This record gives sequence, structure tokens and C-alpha cells, in this order.
Amino acid sequence: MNNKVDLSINLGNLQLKNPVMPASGTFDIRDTILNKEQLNSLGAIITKSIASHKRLGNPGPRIWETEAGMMNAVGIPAEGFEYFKENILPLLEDFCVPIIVSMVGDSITDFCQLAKKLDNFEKISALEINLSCPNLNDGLYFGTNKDVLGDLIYQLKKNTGKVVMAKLSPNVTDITEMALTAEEAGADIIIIANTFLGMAIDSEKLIPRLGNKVGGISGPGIRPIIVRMIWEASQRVKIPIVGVGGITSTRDALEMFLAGASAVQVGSANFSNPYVMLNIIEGIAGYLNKKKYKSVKDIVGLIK
Amino acid sequence: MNNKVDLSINLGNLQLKNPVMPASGTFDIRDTILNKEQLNSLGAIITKSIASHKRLGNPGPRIWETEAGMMNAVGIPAEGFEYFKENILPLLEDFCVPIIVSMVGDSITDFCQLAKKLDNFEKISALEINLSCPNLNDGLYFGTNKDVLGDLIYQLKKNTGKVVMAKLSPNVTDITEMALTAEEAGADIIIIANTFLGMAIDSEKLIPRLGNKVGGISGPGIRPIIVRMIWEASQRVKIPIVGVGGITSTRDALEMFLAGASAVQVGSANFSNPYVMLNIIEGIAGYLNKKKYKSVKDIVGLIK
Amino acid sequence: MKSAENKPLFVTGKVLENRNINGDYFEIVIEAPDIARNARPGQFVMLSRWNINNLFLKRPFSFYQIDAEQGRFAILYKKIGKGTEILSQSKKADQVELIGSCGNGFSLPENVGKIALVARGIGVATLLPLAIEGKKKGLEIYSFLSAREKNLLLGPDKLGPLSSHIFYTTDDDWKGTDGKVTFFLEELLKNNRTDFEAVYVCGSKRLARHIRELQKEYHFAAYISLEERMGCGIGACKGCVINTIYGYQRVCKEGPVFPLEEVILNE
Amino acid sequence: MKSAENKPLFVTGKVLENRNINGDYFEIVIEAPDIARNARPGQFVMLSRWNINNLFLKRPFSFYQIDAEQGRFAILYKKIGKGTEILSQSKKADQVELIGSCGNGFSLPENVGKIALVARGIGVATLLPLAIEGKKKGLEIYSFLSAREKNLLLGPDKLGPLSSHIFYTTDDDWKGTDGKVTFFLEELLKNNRTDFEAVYVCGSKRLARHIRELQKEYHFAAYISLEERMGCGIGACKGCVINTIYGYQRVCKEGPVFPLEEVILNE
Ligand SMILES: Cc1cc2nc3c(=O)[nH]c(=O)nc-3n(C[C@H](O)[C@H](O)[C@H](O)COP(=O)(O)OP(=O)(O)OC[C@H]3O[C@@H](n4cnc5c(N)ncnc54)[C@H](O)[C@@H]3O)c2cc1C
Ligand SMILES: Cc1cc2nc3c(=O)[nH]c(=O)nc-3n(C[C@H](O)[C@H](O)[C@H](O)COP(=O)(O)OP(=O)(O)OC[C@H]3O[C@@H](n4cnc5c(N)ncnc54)[C@H](O)[C@@H]3O)c2cc1C
Ligand SMILES: Cc1cc2nc3c(=O)[nH]c(=O)nc-3n(C[C@H](O)[C@H](O)[C@H](O)COP(=O)(O)O)c2cc1C
Ligand SMILES: Cc1cc2nc3c(=O)[nH]c(=O)nc-3n(C[C@H](O)[C@H](O)[C@H](O)COP(=O)(O)O)c2cc1C
Ligand code: FES
Ligand code: FES
Repeated sequence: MNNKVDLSINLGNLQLKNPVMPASGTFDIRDTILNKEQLNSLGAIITKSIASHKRLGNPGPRIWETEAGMMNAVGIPAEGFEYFKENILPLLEDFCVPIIVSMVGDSITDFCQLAKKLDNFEKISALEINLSCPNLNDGLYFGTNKDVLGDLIYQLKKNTGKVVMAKLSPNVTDITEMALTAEEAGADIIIIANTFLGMAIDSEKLIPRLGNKVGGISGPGIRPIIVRMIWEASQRVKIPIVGVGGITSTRDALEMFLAGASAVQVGSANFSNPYVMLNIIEGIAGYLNKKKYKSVKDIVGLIK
Repeated sequence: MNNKVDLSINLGNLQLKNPVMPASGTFDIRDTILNKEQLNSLGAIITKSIASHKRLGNPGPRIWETEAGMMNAVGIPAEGFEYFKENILPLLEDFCVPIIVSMVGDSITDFCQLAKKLDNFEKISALEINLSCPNLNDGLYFGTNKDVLGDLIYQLKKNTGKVVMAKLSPNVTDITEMALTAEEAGADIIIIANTFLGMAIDSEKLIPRLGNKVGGISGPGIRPIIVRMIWEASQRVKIPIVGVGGITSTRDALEMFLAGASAVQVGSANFSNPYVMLNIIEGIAGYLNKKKYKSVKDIVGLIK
Repeated sequence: MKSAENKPLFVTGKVLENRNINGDYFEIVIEAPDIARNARPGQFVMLSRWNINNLFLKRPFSFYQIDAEQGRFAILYKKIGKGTEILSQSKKADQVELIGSCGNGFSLPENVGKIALVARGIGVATLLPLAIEGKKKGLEIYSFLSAREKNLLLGPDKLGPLSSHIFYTTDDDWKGTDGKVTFFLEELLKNNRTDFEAVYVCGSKRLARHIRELQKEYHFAAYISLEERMGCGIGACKGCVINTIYGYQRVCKEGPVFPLEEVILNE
Repeated sequence: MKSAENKPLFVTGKVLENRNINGDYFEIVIEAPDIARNARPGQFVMLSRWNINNLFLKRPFSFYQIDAEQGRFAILYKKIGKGTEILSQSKKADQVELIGSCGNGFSLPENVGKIALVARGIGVATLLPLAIEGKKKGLEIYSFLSAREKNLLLGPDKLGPLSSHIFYTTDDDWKGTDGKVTFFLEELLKNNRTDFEAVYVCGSKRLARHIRELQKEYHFAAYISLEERMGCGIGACKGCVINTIYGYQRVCKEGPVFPLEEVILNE
């Protein structure tokens, strides 16, 4: 039914056959309902953030449903590098789509050492820097201070030849300033954005709903803020932007392309609908066809 | 049924018989369904932001419903001071609850001149500074730059003896820093917060959903961010905090008290349920009773 | 405009009936005596049959039929999105929340004479109560209806008996030059020199622009009922403005009915 | 634990029946052959009967009865919030979305002997399929049920015929020291020197703590089925952890059934 439309997109040196991929931490290659064929039809595969050493994560409860989305205070219970190499990387060998590894670190040195180690693996196409996990005090630091952000990316680039994707925190006054800083420091791709820091309180039990007290908000309730941030940043930065936050449907994804994103990640909507990424890939093709566009590139940043 | 619980609260020199009032711009004394008795049972009455001179506001569409709330790009079509004096102030004479006037301005001088004029009216109890209407470029400036914010409040206080309520913008990296700045500059009360800046795009018509392209997000979808901000700021500032953003029920209001707010404002939920403030006032009394608290003061900031 | 004498009320209404008319069109009958009593043609209600946590805002709907004595009114609505989808599932005895009556209704001419009603699609909903009141007043009614498809043409059955003349076109099988139903009106004005006391239009800015052209030449009174996205429906939020020669005006408060010549119709 | 042999599927199920048992308790029967076929006692499904824009997450529910041949299963659920409220309005032929079967089910002892099932409130839902399977295997079943109120006591009718002995207490009219139904278990262990191959508990950490104490003295195998708030239900989000002697473990993946001695029960 769909005529041939071109869904492929180049994010700098990263070539995707379509612009839809999972968001880190909401998808696990070890625990997915999708079969191999379905996984190979995604734009890319991404890992949960890994760290140089094992991290436990936060005490429960880690999840709270909000009015249009959810909060999580998982806190990045990351696998250490060795575990990753032994147990996860082999599972990724099998796929014919780009593999993106998300990294979290305690310090610039920590990030750099991990990047250096990951650099040795052919199979890994890109490193995503989780700058902004709001559940870690130190994580927030990277994402909300532009000098530290710039320095981190600059140092990191010296340690890896992989494509570097800087996943920004949305908890900032001026996303454009952060995006420009990342670009200048050498990031290849900007991801807008990680979760908003939020809190919910149980007025019956008189305790926070999350074990960590505060957590990251994802889902449709915050999508309009993300769309605005993509739109703002895309007027100024030249490197590609990946949009993430609150996508549940083709229409939501299209908003991000029109605002200036070249690709999208889908996070917590996978929980409710494990096929949502597959549906969106098909939906984008259908939209382009209907609107008589030849390529998804034609709609990136159409809204000025 | 409710035993006598004490709903009164003092916000510095502002004495409220209960801690629930409308949020500016979502309530108009000329256009309310509430009768005089109902209005007199509110904690306070507030005006739509007024300006020294008439402002037109933004072209339509000005409203867009989101997944858990709405966006508005009304843009403060403010009445000028003279109109306010002649047509609105007389309507407010009748009420026996504190009257708060919300002000918007183009510059520090503009704000100060307006404050000076309003200072002459006995009937007005407090001036709320709309620092953050995200629909005005200049408005955003006041709300997101701490030096300008401090300066504005400092100058303003020299021009008025009224209680000054600083309504902060949530579109900042560090709300505590902004709150401390306002406190230091002499603000009597902090309001957290105005709307988040957002955007939505119509992928069929290929235009933004709002005439002004971007607009302010209100409603439950952003409440967890506001609750977190109140909680953060209340650990540091000593002056009272008024919470606003996404309250639709007693439970929502309680979250804000427990996080550290001494009073709340209810905004866009009034549209769906014009009695929502009355219901919440009753609901708080019921809650205090059930939990055997004597006063609403007992639950302010209970969650540390 | 005739001003609402009473301020809007916030009440619970009871669904008496909800039925599919055809395609995506439904008619719902609601019992709400306090609202029905004061409802005027051209006014509307803000309605929800959902929780605020499900859909945040109420939706505006015009009165389609008003029965003040029985304390009920009808709404003719088209299923187009989330709210109307939920509404379309209404069953007898369901409760709805209402704010109304909102806005200013239509004024009928003082003289007895001819009036023209021009409606496209669901616009007929807004004009039917006006036709009923006009007929009562002894006015002669010319109705001009248009729709996208033949089977979506609403109202001939209801407006027919009230009208002395009825004209219609549809996009798929139109009659009249260029498909605009207002060409029939133009013909009448031109050839028969029929005089209209007033022309009322709802549901199409394109038709309204044509009427505005005719009005400049033939000098009749003309009124348009407009739609805008609404927050409150009662004038509080300033969300529903349209552009007029007097600046921005609120559809929910100064409207929804405006003198045609005051409205800036471009876009 | 018996590991799920197949990975969870994402399918649409059809409601065959939904009825109110008593108070806020409901039983729903769902046709979903691909899930029923592989369902094991102790496993669960993630279910939604709502749109993602209405409620964002699916809800976890244990299998209450499994009929692999007919391709259907039942859930016993309590209406406690938004999701279960919507679920309670289900009608025959409604569609639900399901992810399942999720998690690891119960393992039954290799030996033929006695097992004890301890459930509080809705916890009985999780244990019923285990009783059915245990009975088939020729095990002798002792059931211990507890609830807040007498009329909320679930399961005697279903568990009765499967059990050789059944004990129950309610908070409003309890029997047994201190109201804990596990005191009956203690009595049996102490006086009769009854030996249990395994004890299974669901629905109360307080009862589980008591069983843990008994376990230390009498050295039986014991298993607990746990609940945590869930994002994905399939192990991907790391949201549903509980604290164990091996660190955080996911209820949806390593659980929901855990050896009692591995779980850190304080709080
Ligand atoms: C004064 C007035 C009278 C109306 N009378 C009728 C009537 O009698 N029958 C009828 O079928 N429709 C009428 N409408 C249009 C009706 O309000 C919309 O069709 C309805 O709001 C759509 O809601 P939804 O949730 O199904 O659509 P969605 O597209 O999901 O709604 C999303 C948002 O856009 C708003 N919206 C969508 N379409 C319109 C519109 N045309 N006008 C204003 N807001 C809109 C909704 O209120 C909501 O806030 C009237 C509108 C106005 C302003
Ligand atoms: C493995 C497992 C099996 C379960 N089996 C059953 C069963 O057979 N019968 C039954 O009645 N209930 C069962 N529950 C509990 C059931 O999932 C909750 O009652 C249900 O999620 C409540 O949803 P709600 O929207 O009505 O409540 P709300 O309070 O509105 O839910 C808000 C959020 O909290 C979560 N939540 C609330 N209560 C619980 C809970 N007890 N456990 C986990 N998450 C919760 C919801 O999933 C949702 O994300 C089980 C839970 C788990 C983890
Ligand atoms: C349960 C959960 C765990 C997450 N873990 C990570 C993570 O490890 N690293 C990361 O960069 N982002 C993480 N995120 C953030 C998501 O990648 C994504 O940025 C966010 O959820 C917004 O997208 P969404 O609204 O589509 O879910 C996590 C989100 C959720 C909900
Ligand atoms: C339609 C609309 C108009 C508003 N106008 C103003 C205004 O004039 N001045 C102001 O300070 N805030 C204004 N606000 C913001 C509200 O006062 C409030 O801060 C915001 O809506 C969040 O609260 P809520 O989620 O309860 O609506 C407006 C909000 C809405 C929805
Ligand atoms: S809808 Fe609020 S002013 Fe018209
Ligand atoms: S619910 Fe996602 S890991 Fe268990």
C-alpha cells in the first residue's frame, strides 16, 4: 500500500534505515518481546546505561504513574563494563542495525575510561552520554552546568572514535545554550532530552511515592516542553537532534520531526504497547505517502 | 460533620482565612459563576495580570488541550491601569477577603510606576508580580535571570508598602536559587510557579497549534515538577511559598502543603469545575479532621 | 446581540436520549431544567461527560432544540475527536456536567419579513432554534444548506417545514455556480430583488465571506456564529478570541454571534 | 522457581465474563489462547482495558484459574483505584490488551506430601491455581485464609474442596491467638508435628514474617509471592525491585515468587 518512501536518515556518521529507536533504560535486549526480525526493523538498538563499575540503583518503590506518564527513580542500576562485555555485547552481535551504548559515569575520568574501553568494539556504532539522569546528584551536575558539560564532551572525544550522542537534561533554563555547548565541544548528535525531575507525595501515608523521593518524569504530559526545546535548539545547532519524551504515536513523533528532530527515541510508551515503535515506523511511512513527501528528511524542521 | 479545624494561614502580613485562592488569568471577577457568598469563602481573590497600559495579547488560537492539561498563549491582554481603576477595582470593593492584584510590566520602571499607583488603594492587600509569563519575550527575561529578578523586586519594594508576591518561572535550572534571590531582594511571598513553556504542532496543517507558536503549559501533567520545586525551595527559603500548577483535587493540594507550600492557587482546573476551589477548601478540612490535625499549618512541609 | 439575562450556571444534566443520526452525526437530549429555562437560540453550553483527569477541558456545543417547559434541550454533534467520541457513547440516564447558557444569542429583526439562514455541515445545529423562533414570530424563512457529501446534509427534514424556501448543495453533487449554496442567495437578491431583513450564517468562513460581499452590495443585516477553542466558556480565560474591527473579542462572551461586518474573516 | 519456558507475548484478549463477587471483588474471565496455553500457577499478566492516553501503564494480575484447553483464564481482582475501576466495568466481548505470561511461577515439591497455602485478602487469587495443580499431583493441601472482614474472606468455596484442612480468621471476628491465621499453622507444627513439604504465602508481609520465624524452627521450604509497582512487567525497566539477600531483584522477572528466606521483609 505504501509506495516507496525513504525513511533512512544520517545522523552525522550514523546511518539509520529509519529514524525510530528505543530510549535507554526502557528497553533491554535481554528482556524484550520483540523477535529478531522486529528488532532488526528498528532504526537502532540501544542499551540501558552502563557504568565502569556495577551500581545498585535506588531502593523501591521506583515507579509511580502520573496523570499523563510516569515517574521513575530507578537510579541507573548499571552493569559494570566487564559484565557488559561478557553478557550483553554478545547478544548484540547478532543484529544488523546500529548499536548505541548509553554510558553513565561519576566523573569525567570515569566517563573517559569507559569510552576508551568501549572504543575497542567494532560492533558498537555510537556512545550515548547520559548527562542528565536526575536520580543521581552527580549526574544532574553534568547536565545542568554548561562548563562541565563542555569539558566532559571535549575530553570524551579524545578517548573515542565512535559517534558521540549527548543526551541533555531538560531541567535547564536555556536548552539552546546547552546544545550549543555540546556541539562546540565536539558532540556529533544532540538528544533532547532526558526526564524532568519531579516528585509525588502520598498524603495518606505521608511519604514520597518514590523510594528516592524524587524521580524522572516521562510520558506525554511533558512532550510539549520537549517539542518546544527541540524547536528552539534546532534554530541554532547544526548537528542533528534526536527527540525523546512522551512519544506514544505516529502523530507525536511527527511533531518532533516538524520541530527539528532528525530521529526519535521512544521510551516509556513501550511498556504499554511493546509494538509501538513498529507501529510508528509504519505510521511515518504512511504519513509521508499521504502527504506526498519522498523522504522523512523533507519534514525535519519544517516548522520555523 | 467536620469538627472545627483551623484553615487560616498567615503569609507574612497577609492573613488568609483559608489557603486556597484562584491563579491569576484563570479567574475574572467580572466573569465568574461563583456568587458573592462563594467568593467570600475563598482564601483570597486575585485579578488577571494588569499592566500600566493596555496590551492586546496574542492572536488566536490561544488554547490547546494537552494530554493532562492545556497550553495557553493568551499573552496577557492586560487592561491598563485607568481601566482597572474605573471598572475592576469597584467590583472588588464588595468583598471581605484579601484582594491580590497581579501585575505585568515591560521594564523595571514600568513595574515600579504601576506598583506606586496601586499603592494608593486601601482595598488592595498584595501585589503579585508575574515574572514569568512565558508568552512575552521580555517577561521570560525577568523570570529566568536572577540578577534582573533581584533588581526588580528590590526596586519594587521601594515603591510599595503592599505585600509583594513573586511568582517565579519554572523554566529555570535552579528554582531554589531564584527563590533565594527573590527573598533576599525583599519579596514577602514566593509563588511556585507560572507555566512551563511548551509547543504543539499540527502535523496535518503543518502549523503550530497556537497562534503564538509557543505557550504556557498548565494542568496535572506538570504538577510533579512543581511539587519537586516547592519541596526543594522550601528547604532553603524562609518566607512562605504558595504552590500552583496542576491542582485539580484536595489530594493534589495536599501534596503541595506537604512539600512545603503554605497556600495554593488553583488555575485551569476552574474551567472544568468552577466549584473546584470550594471543594478543595472543604476537602482540606475533612482531611485534617480525619488525620486529627488541628490546623493546616501542621502539615506544611511535613515531608522533608 | 441579545444579552444573556442570567449568568451561566454549573449543573449536572441527565441524558434522556442519544442517537446516531447518520455517519458521524449524533443527537443527544439532555435534561437540565435550570439551563433549558434560560437558553436562547445561538447560545451554547460547555459540556463534559468525562473526568478532568481523562479530558481536561469541557467542550462547547450549541443548543439545537430547546424545550424550556420540559426542562430539556438537544445538541446535534459531530464525532470528530476524543470528547465527541466519548459523548457518542452516552446512554440514557448518564450524567453530564454543564456550564450554561453561555454567550449571546441571535437577535431577530424587529420587522416581520424574510430572513435567510445559511449553514454548512454541523452549522445547522446552531441555526435550527433560530428558525423555530423566527417562524413563531411570523418571519418567512429561506434556508441554504451545504455539506461535503449528500448523505451528510443535515437539517432538511427539520428546517424544511419551517422554511418557505430551502436550497442545498453538496461538494460531491452540487447545484449552483461554483458549488457555493450562497449563489442561490445571490440569485434571489439579484433577480427577484428579494429583500432580506437579516442573513445568518454558521459553519463556513468561505460562505460568510461571500455573504459579506453580498451584504456590501445589498445592505442587509447579517450575523455570523463563530467557533474558537475554549478554556472556560464564560469569559474568564481570554482564550477564545477572534479578530474584529474593534480588536480581539471573546467568542464565548461577546459572541458566539457577531454582526458579520465586524468580524475580520481573512485566514 | 519454575522458569517461564516461553517469553511473554503481547496479545489482545476477549472478555468472556466479568462479575462482582462481593464488595469490591470481581472475577473476570478472559479468552487468550496463546497466553492460557503457557500460563503457570504464580505467573501473571500485564493488562489494560484502556488507552495509553487514559492510563499510562498496564496493571499486573495473577492467574486465578487457568484453562489451557479452552484457551482462557480468570483473574480475581479487587477494585482499588483507577485501573481496577475501569476493569470492573468490563462487559462480555470487550477487548483487553495483555502481556503474558510474565514472571516465574511456583514450584511444587518433588515428594508427595503436605503443603500449606497462606493467603490474606486478594492473595488467594495467586494461590488457587497452585492448589489445583497440587491436588492433581496428589498433594495434601492445608489452607490458611485471612481477611479484614468476614464478608471479604475469599476462597473458602474454591479452596475448600481442594483442601484437606482449611483455617480462617478475620480481623473483625478472629479466631486464634493475636488474630494471625498462621498461629494455626504454628499449632500444627508444634503439637501435631505435622510436616509440610512447602509453605506458600501471598498477600501479607506480616504473615510472611511469622512464617519465616516458623521456617527457622521447623525447616520447611517456603515461598512468597510479592507485589511491586510495575512499568513493563517483562524485566526491561528495572522498576519493580525488592530487596533480597542477593541485592535488588525484579519482581516481574526473578519473581513474583521468591524463596521466603531470600527476601528481606522488613518495612
Ligand atoms: C460556540 C460553539 C458551538 C459549537 N456547537 C457545536 C455543535 O452544536 N455541534 C458540534 O458538533 N460541534 C459544535 N462545536 C464544535 C465542538 O465544540 C467541537 O467539535 C468539539 O469541541 C470537539 O471536541 P473533541 O474532543 O471531539 O475534538 P478534539 O479535536 O479532540 O478536541 C481538542 C480540543 O480542540 C477543541 N476543538 C476542536 N474542534 C473545535 C471547534 N470546531 N470549535 C472549538 N473548539 C474545538 C476542543 O474543544 C478541545 O479543546 C461548537 C463550538 C463552539 C465554539
Ligand atoms: C505480580 C502481581 C500480581 C497481582 N495480582 C493481583 C490479583 O490477582 N488481583 C488483584 O486484585 N490485584 C493483584 N495485584 C495488584 C494489582 O496490580 C493492583 O491492585 C492494581 O495495579 C491496581 O491498579 P489501580 O489502577 O486500580 O490502582 P491505582 O492505585 O490507581 O494504581 C496506581 C499505580 O500503582 C500501581 N499499584 C497499585 N497497587 C498495586 C499493587 N498492590 N501492586 C503493584 N502495583 C500496584 C498500579 O499498577 C498503578 O501503576 C497484583 C500485583 C502484582 C505486582
Ligand atoms: C524506567 C526508566 C528508566 C530509564 N533509564 C534511563 C537510563 O538508564 N539512561 C538514560 O539515559 N535514560 C533513561 N531513562 C529516560 C528515557 O531514556 C527517556 O529519556 C525518557 O523516558 C523520556 O522518554 P519517554 O517519555 O518516551 O519515556 C529512563 C526512563 C524510564 C521511564
Ligand atoms: C488561560 C490562562 C491565562 C493565564 N494568565 C495568567 C496571567 O495573566 N498572569 C499570571 O501570572 N499567570 C497566568 N496564568 C498562569 C496561572 O496563573 C497558573 O500559574 C498556571 O495556570 C498553573 O496553574 P494550573 O495548573 O492550576 O492552571 C494563566 C494560565 C492560564 C491557563
Ligand atoms: S473560553 Fe475562556 S474567555 Fe472564552
Ligand atoms: S516491571 Fe519493568 S522490570 Fe519489572
